[in-house]
Amino acid sequence: MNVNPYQPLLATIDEIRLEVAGERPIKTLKLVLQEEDLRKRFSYLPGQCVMVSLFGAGECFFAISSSPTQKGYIEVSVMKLGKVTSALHECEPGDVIGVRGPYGNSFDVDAWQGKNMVFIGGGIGQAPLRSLINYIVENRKKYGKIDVVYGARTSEDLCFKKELSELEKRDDLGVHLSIDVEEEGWKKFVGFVPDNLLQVKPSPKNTIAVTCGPPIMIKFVIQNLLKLGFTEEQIFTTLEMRMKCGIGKCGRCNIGNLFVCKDGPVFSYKQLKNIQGEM
Amino acid sequence: MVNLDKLRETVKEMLTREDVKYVVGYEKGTYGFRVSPSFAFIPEDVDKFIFSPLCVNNLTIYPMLEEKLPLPKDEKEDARKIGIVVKGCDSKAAVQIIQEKGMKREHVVLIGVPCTGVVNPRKIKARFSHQGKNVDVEEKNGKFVFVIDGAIHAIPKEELIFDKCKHCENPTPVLYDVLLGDEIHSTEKEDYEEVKAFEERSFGEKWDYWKKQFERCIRCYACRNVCPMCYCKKCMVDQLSPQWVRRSTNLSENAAWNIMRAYHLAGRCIGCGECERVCPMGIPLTELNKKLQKDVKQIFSYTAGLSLDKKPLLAIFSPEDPKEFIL
Amino acid sequence: MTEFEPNIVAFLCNWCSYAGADLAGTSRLKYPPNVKVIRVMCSGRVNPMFVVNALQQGADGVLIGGCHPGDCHYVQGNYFARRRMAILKKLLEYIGIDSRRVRMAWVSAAEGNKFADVIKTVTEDVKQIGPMQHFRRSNEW
Amino acid sequence: MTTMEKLVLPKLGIRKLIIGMLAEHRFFGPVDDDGATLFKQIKDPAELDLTFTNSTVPPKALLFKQTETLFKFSLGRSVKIDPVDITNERTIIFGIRPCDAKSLAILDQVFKGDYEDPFYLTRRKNTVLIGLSCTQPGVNCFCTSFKDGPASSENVDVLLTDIGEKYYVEVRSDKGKHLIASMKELLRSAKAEDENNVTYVEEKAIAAITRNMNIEGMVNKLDKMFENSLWKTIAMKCLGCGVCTYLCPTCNCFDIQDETALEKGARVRVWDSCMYPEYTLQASGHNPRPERVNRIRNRVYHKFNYCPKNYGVTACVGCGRCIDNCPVNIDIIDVINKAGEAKV
Repeated sequence: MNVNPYQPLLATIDEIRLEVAGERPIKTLKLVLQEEDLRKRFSYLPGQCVMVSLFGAGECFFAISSSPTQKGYIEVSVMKLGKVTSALHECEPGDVIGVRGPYGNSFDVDAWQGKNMVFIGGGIGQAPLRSLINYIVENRKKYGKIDVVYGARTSEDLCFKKELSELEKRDDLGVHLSIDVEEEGWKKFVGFVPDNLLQVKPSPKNTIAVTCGPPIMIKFVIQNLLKLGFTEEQIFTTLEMRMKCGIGKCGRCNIGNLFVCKDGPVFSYKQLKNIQGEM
Repeated sequence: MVNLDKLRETVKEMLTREDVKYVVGYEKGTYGFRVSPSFAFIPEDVDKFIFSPLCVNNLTIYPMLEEKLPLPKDEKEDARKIGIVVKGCDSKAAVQIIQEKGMKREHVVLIGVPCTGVVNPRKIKARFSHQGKNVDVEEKNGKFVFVIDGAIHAIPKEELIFDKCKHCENPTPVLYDVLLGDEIHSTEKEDYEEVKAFEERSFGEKWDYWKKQFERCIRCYACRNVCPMCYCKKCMVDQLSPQWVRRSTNLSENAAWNIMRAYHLAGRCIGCGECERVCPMGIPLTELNKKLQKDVKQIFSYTAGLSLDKKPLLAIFSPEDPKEFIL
Repeated sequence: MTEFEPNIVAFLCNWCSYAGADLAGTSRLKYPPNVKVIRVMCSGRVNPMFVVNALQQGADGVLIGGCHPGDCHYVQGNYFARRRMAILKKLLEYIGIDSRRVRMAWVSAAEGNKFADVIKTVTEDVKQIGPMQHFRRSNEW
Repeated sequence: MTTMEKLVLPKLGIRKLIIGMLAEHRFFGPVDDDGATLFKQIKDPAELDLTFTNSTVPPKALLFKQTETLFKFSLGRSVKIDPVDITNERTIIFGIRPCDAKSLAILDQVFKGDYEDPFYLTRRKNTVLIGLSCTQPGVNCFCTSFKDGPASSENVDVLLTDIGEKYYVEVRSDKGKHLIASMKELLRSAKAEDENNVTYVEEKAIAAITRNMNIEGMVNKLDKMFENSLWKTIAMKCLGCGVCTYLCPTCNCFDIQDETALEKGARVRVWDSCMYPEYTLQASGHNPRPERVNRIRNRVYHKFNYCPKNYGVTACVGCGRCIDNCPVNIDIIDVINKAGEAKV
């Protein structure tokens, strides 16, 4: 009975990459658990999350943005917004933080084998999708056609720029980036992500759509997916709520009777459609 | 105390005006001597309205509680007025909020009720602790009269009256759009006897008393949420960066909370007594408020909630302010 | 038994009292080392919450230094501060805290000596009153 | 767990019984604290006030503390966590009412599960509940609406019922049996006459409960009325303070915050309330429940719809504290009965 689920494991920030500068900076932190055997035994699936704690500031629930195929470390992408994320942005490599998890369910990567995949991300919402995309790209043969639809406010706000440009070079998947407002030198789609989705027009046959981003974007993306003929079982999303315990005890992350930290964060639209609650 | 038909008729007529959104008054409670705020949108809702010595709530909190959410582009905010039934003390809260520009005078329509004292809920609950069925209380020649299971009870006002009403200086609302009933003039003067007596005690005795009270506080913030003057967008205890008051409940944080709550009402509290009424632990919060009320009146000859055009206490200063404590 | 050394937190306004403290330092004036200075742009900036929070975090006494009436760089900051602190002291007295723990002083940029005297007086008074245990944070968890 | 033994304890013996228990247990009982009744640790039986209706703050506060240190840490370059040793001193909660005892059974389900909460569960394991039947139910008590009663003993280890000059003692669990074993000499086996007295006292108490909440089919009804205007009507009155949740024996929501003092600190768990806007406010400024109507509806649904779906039990025990203490008389019985009658 002395296991204290609120007590994190110590981890060192091995490397910090600045993904996005400017007003809404995003940094990816590479975290390495200090204890050797824990590092080996820490296994997770794309879509699962961890509670990252910066002692003295607090804790945040982040989706693991690295793919499980990358062993020995996990990465989380942090947008500077509140008290803890701002403190995390002040950290330097070598600082010690706390990690506990993995929490929540994950993308059903096994059941989706053989299906076409379309990922629709918005802003920092690309973080959980990156874990999924990299995992699927590692096992490319097991999956059908792949489309990555990702957009942000400005070209600077696009996260994981290096990786996306590498994906663009590949011929076995389509990458469709977009920015909200016209920018000089930007030749790709200009407009909101849901409109970009309509323009990409992925076929719903044997396809799974996964979307993650601000609540308002998810709402319109789902609408457009339904317009394109996707059924509610084919649409998945990961949701974000204010989190404190991460293990379904503190009561605040509920949508209806489902807890996002325990029964989510990955939900099918079928689940969300007939759950009454505020997102 | 006030003619019910006149009250209901006035409110119904007010609801027919297109510039009034709703009127908030009192209705019978769900048990015992309880009374509950009541919102009338259409004339039929007004039949529930009552006014009796049990109506202790200060309803001027409600305009301040309205959440103003961002509206979709085409929708315009419904800025119609809110009608509020106000007693003498309640009206002073409205005056003070308007004086501080917390709300605009034209945003509220005040239905003034001359008040001859309300019942202290704790006292009447203590005497009739198992009174389940709802009871109406009236005031007849100096007594609170009510019927329980056929037995008539007529209890002298002094035994059940709210402490704030004993020396009430403004039984008639200081600000109103319509007055139900004729004015009542009071020659009462608040003498702050208990405050002066408490001030004589030694520092040690005073701290022992307040230490015990602060330790009992469970920080539910009902005292803040019921107070019409507590309408800050982000209360200091909810701020996280920097976090002034920690959320843990111990003597240090509870003391900081109670001190700052009382301080932020200096020259603003109009003594409606709601904070003490709603405190589940029965902490004597009005004692702190009355202390500051007394000092502010004595030192700065300032009384809250009496005039619309006066400036708030801490928004002004005067060269003659006390300076002997400054080195 | 080592003698009680009080912890004094001083909010000094940048234009006058902080400069006065500076002058006291440059003129090598002797004054008790118990004071910890926090520079604020004006005594009017000092929120009573700062004072209560300082007392919570281990200060035994709090000094608010400001410009003499009329000298304030922002014209009225010190007047507001004077009224605020007068009320705070009354409230603290009522709950049993000796109000000599919370002091105000007008110290102009040229009054190095006065600053040293003020610190001496405040430190002596607080040393005489004793440590501030009333609502200090234990930080023991 | 059926009743194992039926005994009686003369009222004179209660003092000795408690002194016996005080020897090896931390003993908590109802104490009058300046007008509010609280469960406090006592050193002498005389401190107890057994004439109380129910405590202001529920005994839940003894197991699920309002402020709890989860662990301590030292800051700086080499961060170190030192865990808190979770005390497992043997404890007795004496005088707990049947409704509060049931609330602990409900809280067990939340704190158990795939992640066990060591703080609550360790204390729960080491606590013996000695219940005291209600002979004078409060004005707003409605435990009978949940097929429970002022003298139901399922969730206590030992139940005492005041039947005049004796206490009728029902032992309901091994913990209770073990505790009573060492004080057998004070007790005598119950006679038929005592049994009649107990039934009489119980029936009198049940009859005294006038308030009734009709929760028949409430889970499905609530499913159909999420957008009903009833919630808006109630929310207009609500002040959004935390009284109803802080005093509710089945509320388990909490906040976790870090408290630091320069180079050391601790992570602390504190009670929280779903009625506060900051409860779900996100750093981005988005708040899924921005208005009081969202929050009060969520509180009602949590207790009468979500908990039944998640844990199979309604998270309300009919203690009436939220009714007694609501500043604006929002009455949960009235709310649920109106929800039952609402046309959908």
